[in-house]
Amino acid sequence: MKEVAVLGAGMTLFRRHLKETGKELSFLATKMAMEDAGLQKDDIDMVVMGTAPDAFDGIHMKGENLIDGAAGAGKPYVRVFNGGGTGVFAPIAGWWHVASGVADICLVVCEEKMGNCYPHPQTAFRHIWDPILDRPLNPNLVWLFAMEMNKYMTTYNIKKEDIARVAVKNKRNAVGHPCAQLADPNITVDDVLNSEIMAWPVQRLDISPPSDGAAALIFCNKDIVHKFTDDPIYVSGVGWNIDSTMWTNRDLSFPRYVAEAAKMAYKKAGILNPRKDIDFAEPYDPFDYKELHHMEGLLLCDKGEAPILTREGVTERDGDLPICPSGGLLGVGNPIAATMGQKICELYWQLAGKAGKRQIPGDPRVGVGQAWGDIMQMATVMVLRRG
Amino acid sequence: MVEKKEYKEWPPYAPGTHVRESDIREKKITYSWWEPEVQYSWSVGHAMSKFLQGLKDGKLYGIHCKTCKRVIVPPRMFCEYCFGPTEEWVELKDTGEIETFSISYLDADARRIEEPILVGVVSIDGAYPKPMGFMHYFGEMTKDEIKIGMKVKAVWKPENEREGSITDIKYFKPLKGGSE
Amino acid sequence: MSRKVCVIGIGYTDFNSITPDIQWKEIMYEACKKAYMDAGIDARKDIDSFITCAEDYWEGFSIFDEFVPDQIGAVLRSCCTVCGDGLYGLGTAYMQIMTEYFDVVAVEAHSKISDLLTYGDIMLHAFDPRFDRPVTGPVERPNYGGSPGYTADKPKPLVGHSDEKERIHPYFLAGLEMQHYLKKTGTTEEQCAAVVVKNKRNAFFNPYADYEAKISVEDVMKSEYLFKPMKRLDISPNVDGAICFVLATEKKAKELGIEPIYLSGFGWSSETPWLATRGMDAEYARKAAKMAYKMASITEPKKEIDVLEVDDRFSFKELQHLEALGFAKPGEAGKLVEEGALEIKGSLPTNTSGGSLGVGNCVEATGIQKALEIIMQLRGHAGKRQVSDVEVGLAQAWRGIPSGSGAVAIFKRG
Amino acid sequence: MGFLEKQTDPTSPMHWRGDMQADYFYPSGIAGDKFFKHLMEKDTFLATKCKPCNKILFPPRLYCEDCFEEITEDDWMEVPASGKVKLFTKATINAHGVKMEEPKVIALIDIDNTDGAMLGIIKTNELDKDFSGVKVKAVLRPKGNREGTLKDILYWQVI
Repeated sequence: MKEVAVLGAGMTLFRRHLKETGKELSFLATKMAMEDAGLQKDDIDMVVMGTAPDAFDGIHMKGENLIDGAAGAGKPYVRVFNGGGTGVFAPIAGWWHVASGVADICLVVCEEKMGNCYPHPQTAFRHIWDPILDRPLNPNLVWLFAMEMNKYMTTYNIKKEDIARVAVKNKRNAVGHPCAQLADPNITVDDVLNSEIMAWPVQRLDISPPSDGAAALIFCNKDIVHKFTDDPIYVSGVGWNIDSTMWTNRDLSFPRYVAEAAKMAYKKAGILNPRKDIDFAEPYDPFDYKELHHMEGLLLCDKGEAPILTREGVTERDGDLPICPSGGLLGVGNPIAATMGQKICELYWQLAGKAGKRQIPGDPRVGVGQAWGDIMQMATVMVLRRG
Repeated sequence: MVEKKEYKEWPPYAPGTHVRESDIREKKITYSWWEPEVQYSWSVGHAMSKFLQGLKDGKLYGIHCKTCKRVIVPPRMFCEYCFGPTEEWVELKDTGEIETFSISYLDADARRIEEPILVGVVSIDGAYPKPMGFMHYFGEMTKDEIKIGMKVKAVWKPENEREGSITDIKYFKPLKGGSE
Repeated sequence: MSRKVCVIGIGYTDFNSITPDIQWKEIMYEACKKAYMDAGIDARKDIDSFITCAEDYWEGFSIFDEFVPDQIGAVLRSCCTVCGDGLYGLGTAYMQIMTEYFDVVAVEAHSKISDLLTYGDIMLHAFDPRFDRPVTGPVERPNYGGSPGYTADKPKPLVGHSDEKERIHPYFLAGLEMQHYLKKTGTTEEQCAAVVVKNKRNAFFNPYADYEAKISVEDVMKSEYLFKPMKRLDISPNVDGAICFVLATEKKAKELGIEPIYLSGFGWSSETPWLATRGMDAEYARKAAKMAYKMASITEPKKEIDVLEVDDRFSFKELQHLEALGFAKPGEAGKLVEEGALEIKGSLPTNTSGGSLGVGNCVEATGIQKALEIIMQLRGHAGKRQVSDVEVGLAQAWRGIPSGSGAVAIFKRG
Repeated sequence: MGFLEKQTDPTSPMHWRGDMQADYFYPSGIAGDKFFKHLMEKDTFLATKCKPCNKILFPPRLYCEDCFEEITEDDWMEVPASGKVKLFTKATINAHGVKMEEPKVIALIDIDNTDGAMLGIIKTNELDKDFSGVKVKAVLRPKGNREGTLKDILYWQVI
């Protein structure tokens, strides 16, 4: 196996609607990553595209349509997909292109244009449900997460205000992020608790917004990384895991699939005690309770302990275990696959000391990023380390 | 390879052009429109056929995986845990327990509604291990009464209105007098 | 590199034009179960990673990946979807095994295309929405299906085109490409027709094929022009079916006592999606083959490769792909088919399974169906269509209209 | 199928109808917006030049797909709304696979003074004619009625 290093990363603005086409967004993100790495199109061996449902962009075989924007014209190019998990899964696919020795330099591009779907991205979300069992009940996507959140809160006796703290933290963290859609330096827990109820227990400010956006990341083989940098960031472990489709037959209070994916990644990364060995994390936070749920899944704390850590300020940017220092999906935006920008690109920027206003104090050496997708069943995990 | 661009902070800029909803309405940007035709007719397979036919007859069917000692509902022809075939249909009661729920003020298209929908997962009595059930509506209870663990019973549509669909059950109502 | 990747199990269903009795999950289960039995492994204990190849709109789900794990044995395991042909899945499995994270990987690809009622419209949905798609017809739903439809409030779609009533079938693009190929190489329509005749005849000897027929070049030439020069019989009809492969390291294969068939070379490539600037000369196949030959250390493909399965969703594609893969000079593949060189007993047996013209077009399972035939040939299990003395076989896939992407895989007997 | 029981009653539920309907609006993009806004005012097209590749890209782009350089403001140029038929076919079936009421000639047209092409419908009474290499020009909607989409090109006409 070849060791894999990160050479560069880029991302675009995240907004409800962007004027650019998906191809153009992919180009803008890719160009930034190439500037970071000092590479041109010819230097790239292979390209991986990560983009979530075709039903958002409204293009069947969307991966094919995005080829030229992702510098894939004339190159080996493949698209991988697992719903919301794609944001971390695409870089995992980029990793195996290099780790297998098939490519020396692999570009990973993630793109999403949720604004294309009319009248609302929700319309596309209607079709993620089982057509026979669920769709006749006319479900709304938020129901799904409201049900999981309720189960989580009830099982561990968690208060709504402890969950709301996550939204507040992340929207404040996002203030330093130039791409952020929903940064808010003045937001309070009361704002979240008083926002309109969508599907109890989910309220307006518990949710990350749908967005357009793109992100890009470049990986290379360890053998050539010295040509580019003296202080490389390496991928030290990856993991992914899926649970059963039949979500109504599963215990929703704990994301077992996240734990399985994390164990796989930690084993490869040589992490024995995640709480101690990991300096910061970017768990997937499309809803505020998901950050807590995923911290527990990532074995960064015990079951039901994440809200307590949040309340105690441990997960703040200057806390002991900073969580979502980028501002996460709640603050920066949620263009499904393109959240690679907050999850994996951010890990790289933080570890390389390039995160500017968002930089975690101290000397972070190991970070974990995670995404979650499909119908509350898919977890993708990547661990990066410095040196 | 080319010269790297050095910036103090990453991302150094945020490429992309924000468009407001009003810009679209006022046609400040050009766009094209397309309505695809996207129609399906999924084969439901044996297990779901039997399940849907059961609903039409006012019955709930589960199926047994003897290897894993599970009575599965909604039924399937194979067990996802042992990867073997399932066998032996089991007629289940139309009662169960609320596994989790939500009180929704949104309809399927994210439009607000005044009277909330009570919806959640019901674990069906006789199926195991819990949680083992499906999603459905709740009725004849208020949003303040509903709670996880509550015993419920199906309210069926009249026989002549049933069509072999999950909506042949109108909703689940509180089961008076606790468990049966 | 010490690791070698080989195929240790294959499973497939019968291929049928419709499959009303089984669900999409059940058709996948059947192929996987058979492949795991073939390899002699326990689905829930011995497989480390699972891959499905699918596109959402073919299936009818916004996120098809959700509906995958149960029926392939992947619950609480590593599993993912590759949005590409089954051959891309094999390549992905190859890379996953080479990372040394996994020893055994299952790859599944299927077609349940009969569930989709609006195949043509979905394929149009793959064309560029700004510069290509509007040419094909009205932007508003033409309403020729009488569908229940979706009726949200929406802004008036600009100035309508009242004179347009229907949308052109997306296969027009194949008609254009065929014209380009015939003009550029001097290949004749009769030569393309000979491909149809050969493949449909080969399908008689393939028990799982669904479109076997004994027809003549004349019959093909007499079928109506749908997109001149493309005729009805030049087009492969759709079919349902599922295929599963189990790949493993050589070491694992030996432990299981399985004669390994190596995946010795693999390549894939994409051309630009812009119809305006794409070459239409199957450059994707040329590049993918170059990569695969290099990996498999093949210098003279014509001499070294014994049996071939190339994409033939449209009859001319078989000839075009043969040329792109280096088996004939431009314009000469047509002569090969006329001379009988591509027959089962010919010097360059091609699409012995019947190809897509004989088996049917199984969307994302097309390439893996080709790989399946190569494995059966290399194992010597191809019955009446068995080619003698086969050591090395090649399978090639194309992602279909309107893409310019494809993959090549080379298999060698151990 | 590996199951212990199979469907034997063809009259029991076999199919479930459903859809994935949604409607889509597609912003034209940075380059596309410029192209279509120009087309609303003028009777010509815009193209972009990629200097490193020495190619005139049509339809115009924000970047060159080959060298991946960004196209700058002064690389834009006006080209005539005319061209030469590169490939053409008479399409006879609609997206449902049913014979169309009126067959249409759909062509890939090399746009004059560019290295690009575009799809177009050729309006003609001679549906079976050989259009290879024939010069055609775009017939546009009357100014003022144009909406800034490809539909502003009504059809292509043989010159």
